[in-house]
Amino acid sequence: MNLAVELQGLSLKNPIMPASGCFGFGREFHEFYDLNELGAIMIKAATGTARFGNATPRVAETSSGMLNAIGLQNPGVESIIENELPFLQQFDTPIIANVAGSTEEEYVYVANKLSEAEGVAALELNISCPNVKNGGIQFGTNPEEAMALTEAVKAVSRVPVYVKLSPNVSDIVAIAQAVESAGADGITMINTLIGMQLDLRTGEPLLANGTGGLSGPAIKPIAIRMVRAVREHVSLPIIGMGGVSHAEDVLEFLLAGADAVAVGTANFTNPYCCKNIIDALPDTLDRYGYASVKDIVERSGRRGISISSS
Amino acid sequence: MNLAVELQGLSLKNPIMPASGCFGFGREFHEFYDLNELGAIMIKAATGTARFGNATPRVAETSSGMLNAIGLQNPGVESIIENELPFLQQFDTPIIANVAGSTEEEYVYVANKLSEAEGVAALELNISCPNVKNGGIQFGTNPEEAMALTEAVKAVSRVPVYVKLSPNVSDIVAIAQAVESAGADGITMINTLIGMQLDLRTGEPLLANGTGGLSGPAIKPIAIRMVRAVREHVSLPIIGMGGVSHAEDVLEFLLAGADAVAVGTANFTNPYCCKNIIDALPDTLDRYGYASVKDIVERSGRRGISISSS
Amino acid sequence: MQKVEQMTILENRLIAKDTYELKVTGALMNEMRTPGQFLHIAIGDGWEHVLRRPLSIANVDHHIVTIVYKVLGKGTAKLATKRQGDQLDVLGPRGNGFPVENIHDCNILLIGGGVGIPPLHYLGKQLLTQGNQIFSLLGFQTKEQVFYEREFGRLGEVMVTTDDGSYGKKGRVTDHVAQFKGIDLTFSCGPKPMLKAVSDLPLPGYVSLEERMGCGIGACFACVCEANDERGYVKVCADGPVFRKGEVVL
Amino acid sequence: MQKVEQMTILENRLIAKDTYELKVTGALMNEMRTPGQFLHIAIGDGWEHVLRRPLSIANVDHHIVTIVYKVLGKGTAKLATKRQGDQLDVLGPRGNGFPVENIHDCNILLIGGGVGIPPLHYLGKQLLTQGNQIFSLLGFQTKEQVFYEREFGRLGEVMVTTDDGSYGKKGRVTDHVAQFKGIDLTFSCGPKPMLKAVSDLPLPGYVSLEERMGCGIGACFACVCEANDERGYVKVCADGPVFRKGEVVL
Ligand SMILES: Cc1cc2nc3c(=O)[nH]c(=O)nc-3n(C[C@H](O)[C@H](O)[C@H](O)COP(=O)(O)OP(=O)(O)OC[C@H]3O[C@@H](n4cnc5c(N)ncnc54)[C@H](O)[C@@H]3O)c2cc1C
Ligand SMILES: Cc1cc2nc3c(=O)[nH]c(=O)nc-3n(C[C@H](O)[C@H](O)[C@H](O)COP(=O)(O)OP(=O)(O)OC[C@H]3O[C@@H](n4cnc5c(N)ncnc54)[C@H](O)[C@@H]3O)c2cc1C
Ligand SMILES: Cc1cc2nc3c(=O)[nH]c(=O)nc-3n(C[C@H](O)[C@H](O)[C@H](O)COP(=O)(O)O)c2cc1C
Ligand SMILES: Cc1cc2nc3c(=O)[nH]c(=O)nc-3n(C[C@H](O)[C@H](O)[C@H](O)COP(=O)(O)O)c2cc1C
Ligand code: FES
Ligand code: FES
Repeated sequence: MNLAVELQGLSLKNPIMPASGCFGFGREFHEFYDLNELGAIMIKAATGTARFGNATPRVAETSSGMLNAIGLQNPGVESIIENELPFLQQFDTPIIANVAGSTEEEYVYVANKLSEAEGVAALELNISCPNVKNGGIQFGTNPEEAMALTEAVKAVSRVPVYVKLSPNVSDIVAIAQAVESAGADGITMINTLIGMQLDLRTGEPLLANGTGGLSGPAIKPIAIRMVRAVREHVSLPIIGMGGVSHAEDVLEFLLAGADAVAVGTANFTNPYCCKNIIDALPDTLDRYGYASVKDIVERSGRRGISISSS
Repeated sequence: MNLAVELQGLSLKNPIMPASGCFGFGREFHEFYDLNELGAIMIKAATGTARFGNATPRVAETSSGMLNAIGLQNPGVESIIENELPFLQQFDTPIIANVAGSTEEEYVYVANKLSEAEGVAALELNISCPNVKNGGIQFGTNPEEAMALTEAVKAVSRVPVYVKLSPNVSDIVAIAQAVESAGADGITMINTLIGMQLDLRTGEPLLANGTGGLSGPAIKPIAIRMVRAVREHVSLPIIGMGGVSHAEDVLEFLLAGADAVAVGTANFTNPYCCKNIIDALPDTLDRYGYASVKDIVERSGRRGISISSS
Repeated sequence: MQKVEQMTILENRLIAKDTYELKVTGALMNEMRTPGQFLHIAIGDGWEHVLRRPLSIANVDHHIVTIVYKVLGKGTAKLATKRQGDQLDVLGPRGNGFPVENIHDCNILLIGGGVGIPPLHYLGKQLLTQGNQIFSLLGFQTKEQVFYEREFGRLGEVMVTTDDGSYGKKGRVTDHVAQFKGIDLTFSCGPKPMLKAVSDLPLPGYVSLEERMGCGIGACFACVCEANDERGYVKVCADGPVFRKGEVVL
Repeated sequence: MQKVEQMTILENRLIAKDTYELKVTGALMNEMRTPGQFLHIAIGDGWEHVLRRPLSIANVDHHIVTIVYKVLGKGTAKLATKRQGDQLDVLGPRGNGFPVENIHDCNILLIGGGVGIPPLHYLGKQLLTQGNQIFSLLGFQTKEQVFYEREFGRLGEVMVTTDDGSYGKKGRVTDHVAQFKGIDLTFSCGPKPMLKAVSDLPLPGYVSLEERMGCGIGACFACVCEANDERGYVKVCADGPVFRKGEVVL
């Protein structure tokens, strides 16, 4: 079965990719399977300089989900380009590089650097990290700021820019429309919902950071609702995510209006998750009467999305 | 162990009550246990006239949660007062009456009627139902509208008015502060998050209404985070809810800043849930070193909440 | 007082494609006597499945209740993994079942489609003991899904249909209903379109509805159905699942 | 290539208050030879538990791996319900274990607290076969929680402490460590305050850390710990859990 999808500036052999922050820079998962199997790889967020991130504990389990407050730990954009990207460049799998920062200047700096790096096929502008005070979420909850930042990054990027939206807003469609009008090439959604778990023995939050980002199957219904709402108003390609753990979930996101799908938390439960989903996809689509991934996208009656003909 | 709590205008023998819409008007659950055991009962939403609600299917299951789109089906406030309240009046359990509507006039009408009814100890102003076009959610996502509606209802109500907040907002603290400044006597939170599930065979939403409200253990981390955030800025009593299914969850909500706790979805999984939680509460509090419910509230270091001395 | 109880699984075996026959026993057995009622079953421990599954009583015999279920989604798939000796959290029996007491000496036609068939089996057994003559018309999608033909055969004459003609008569049950003559009363359970077609027949009878449920006890308004009388609506879990023909809008 | 495999449970029995000894076997056994490594175990089917649980190898013998775990939260409570014959989804063994190869003819002190004790057992067994002399200092909260005293007794001299004095010496392990003379090397595993106290002793050695984990394989940065060298930080799951004393900030 033909699983290929063409997004704005991205040719994917299948619509499945690990989500940013849940797959590091690929090395560890390559010990489980061949990264050539993936449609793409979304790498961990990069900032201008190295960040140590939050104190531990950084993760907690919730019902059908988890909280994380890693805090954008990363060795900084230059170290990533020098030490991490070369490993990934050996694969025939496009890299989508997650860009974070505290200020517009930092975002622009990181975007500029990453968009020049070999193998980076697109940027993912992370304006939705809930786990650091100045982690960009202010850009993700205000349409004007989202628009301004997207424009600034578009101005320097040599590759398509996808903007990653936060679900912690009253009106996600307004943010999506803002980044569309600012020239974004696509949208990725959703980032995590802000949550908290208390340690019953101390009465204090279990995560050192206090709050954390909620991910996993628990949030899938929220993600599906938001993808569907954005799809009704925006014609950009959407990479959907939030709670995907089975091939059926991928189909649900595609039907909701996504063009490709990312898998986050489920990589922790089962390190083979992306591979298993890719392997199961043909049978799953066939069972529901679809001839290809493109067939779903076409038949789900979405507004004219710009599918490049390359 | 002393489980009693005193909220603004509400004397509860214990802090546990079924959440609105998950317990009807009590009749069915009285076939499982004695309703006198409950701290209070939050009854199904009342509107000015009878409503049939949404088409079916109205519920769907999600990972550790469910979606519902009942659509405020109810026989109308007068019929509720005449046919449903008399049954509940026989119990020594305060009734908290959920007030809904499409317009300010309807809210005021319903609030006025219900606040006069025997046994109704407080109103719960539902400005957060996500399942009907004009179900009041517009009042719940805009601080000014929330304030105006609360003031109007306060002006006619003979009993304390608790306002039920929606989690589908960028800034729930702003709404909480708005209703506090409008004279609300307390806050109940959270209502459901907007979600969607697709029927993979049709590609269409499984619920006839399209979207539905997500509830159950899946949303507990979001509820805890929001209760904590509101508690830090608002001194009104809070009745917390969202995913409570065990006595430990009750402790978590109390530690987060709630003064009492409501149980919704878990009544469906286990109809004895509220009773089981009440029975387990003394041992659970004891295990974590608390001498009473009041002890938790006092020791969790919250800002001066107005605890009536009655 | 209503009860939720742990019942013990005696057997859980595949009897047709994706279709299992489950036998359980326990204290709750004393309540089980009305055909058409359902058990509201909690699946899995933990809270992964927050909603119970309504499954009909297919038989009651010597303190053993039988359920026949089809694996459709996650809950029934999980149920299919249960083994002998496992416990099952059962609420019930719930709902208003088929009215059987006053039916004697009638020619009865049972019309069932797919997973609507199980409750008709227990119904037929009871009607037979009251001196009625039982005819059964059972519809399946395809040959591999056929079940309980022999069990219904013990009650009287049986006709099986399959949508694709791979077994029995080809077509839907409603295509073949005219072949049964002299019927006094029909009882049907199955998908809504089937119930609607049956309702259009000029024969008195009862239909049993399916609707997604929240509480299963009448408290949440998830399972309502429009009624043709002054009530305006009825709840499938508490007022039904069995209704007189014409009582509800199909 | 790394592997995740279904292993078969041979035994899962209570050996002390809230403490279970679990024996499993399977193909993954061929990989298990380094003490201090952990297995990253998925609990429950469905996705109620999205995170795996790290549990140390407490023994490897005749193609059977032993784990000793304490029921603390929902995951270990669920694990305690598993029965003989059930399958367990195991990722591992993971992490850098204790360096044992080049240690011979030393006086070794194993210092363990609570659930930090199990990995020291497998470590002690290996060190013993290499001609070292083993002393064990094991701390528990209270008498009912004491486990593996006999197993460590087979390796050498054992001292047990309990916080409340209900068994063995009263107090914490660090209160009694001075009684062991002529020690060349310490290996310790337990709560952070204990590890910190042990690190302050003027003896070389290794500590094994616990940290909440996401992936367990080094990809998510959940389990980092500040390092005292130019790396700045290390990952407990991949660079540890075992570190040289002084290598990390406790
Ligand atoms: C009164 C009544 C009696 C029934 N008796 C039987 C029976 O004897 N044998 C049998 O195989 N099936 C029966 N059904 C249908 C059965 O309840 C569903 O097939 C089953 O709940 C599907 O669960 P799942 O976990 O496989 O599906 P999922 O899709 O995982 O279920 C998700 C949710 O939807 C509900 N749901 C899904 N499909 C249906 C449906 N068709 N009807 C009602 N709820 C549904 C589930 O109960 C659950 O709450 C009956 C339904 C009702 C209402
Ligand atoms: C390298 C390593 C080896 C370990 N070896 C053992 C052992 O041999 N025996 C044993 O009893 N325990 C051991 N532990 C601790 C064990 O992992 C936790 O007690 C267990 O994960 C708690 O799970 P739960 O489901 O009971 O608790 P929950 O509170 O339900 O767990 C929620 C989440 O927090 C994590 N978590 C909770 N407590 C801890 C903890 N103390 N350390 C790490 N993660 C935690 C869980 O893994 C899970 O992800 C080890 C921990 C690590 C890091
Ligand atoms: C441990 C962890 C780390 C994450 N780090 C990042 C990150 O660095 N950048 C980012 O944009 N999203 C990050 N995310 C969010 C995920 O990419 C994804 O949007 C979210 O987890 C929802 O998908 P899921 O439910 O499949 O996990 C992280 C999520 C987790 C669980
Ligand atoms: C079936 C159903 C019906 C509900 N109806 C109402 C309602 O009428 N009024 C209201 O304020 N909240 C209603 N709610 C929301 C609950 O009262 C509660 O706020 C929410 O479900 C979160 O709690 P839970 O996770 O314990 O269910 C309803 C929830 C469910 C599941
Ligand atoms: S399922 Fe709740 S009223 Fe029928
Ligand atoms: S747990 Fe993911 S890096 Fe250690």
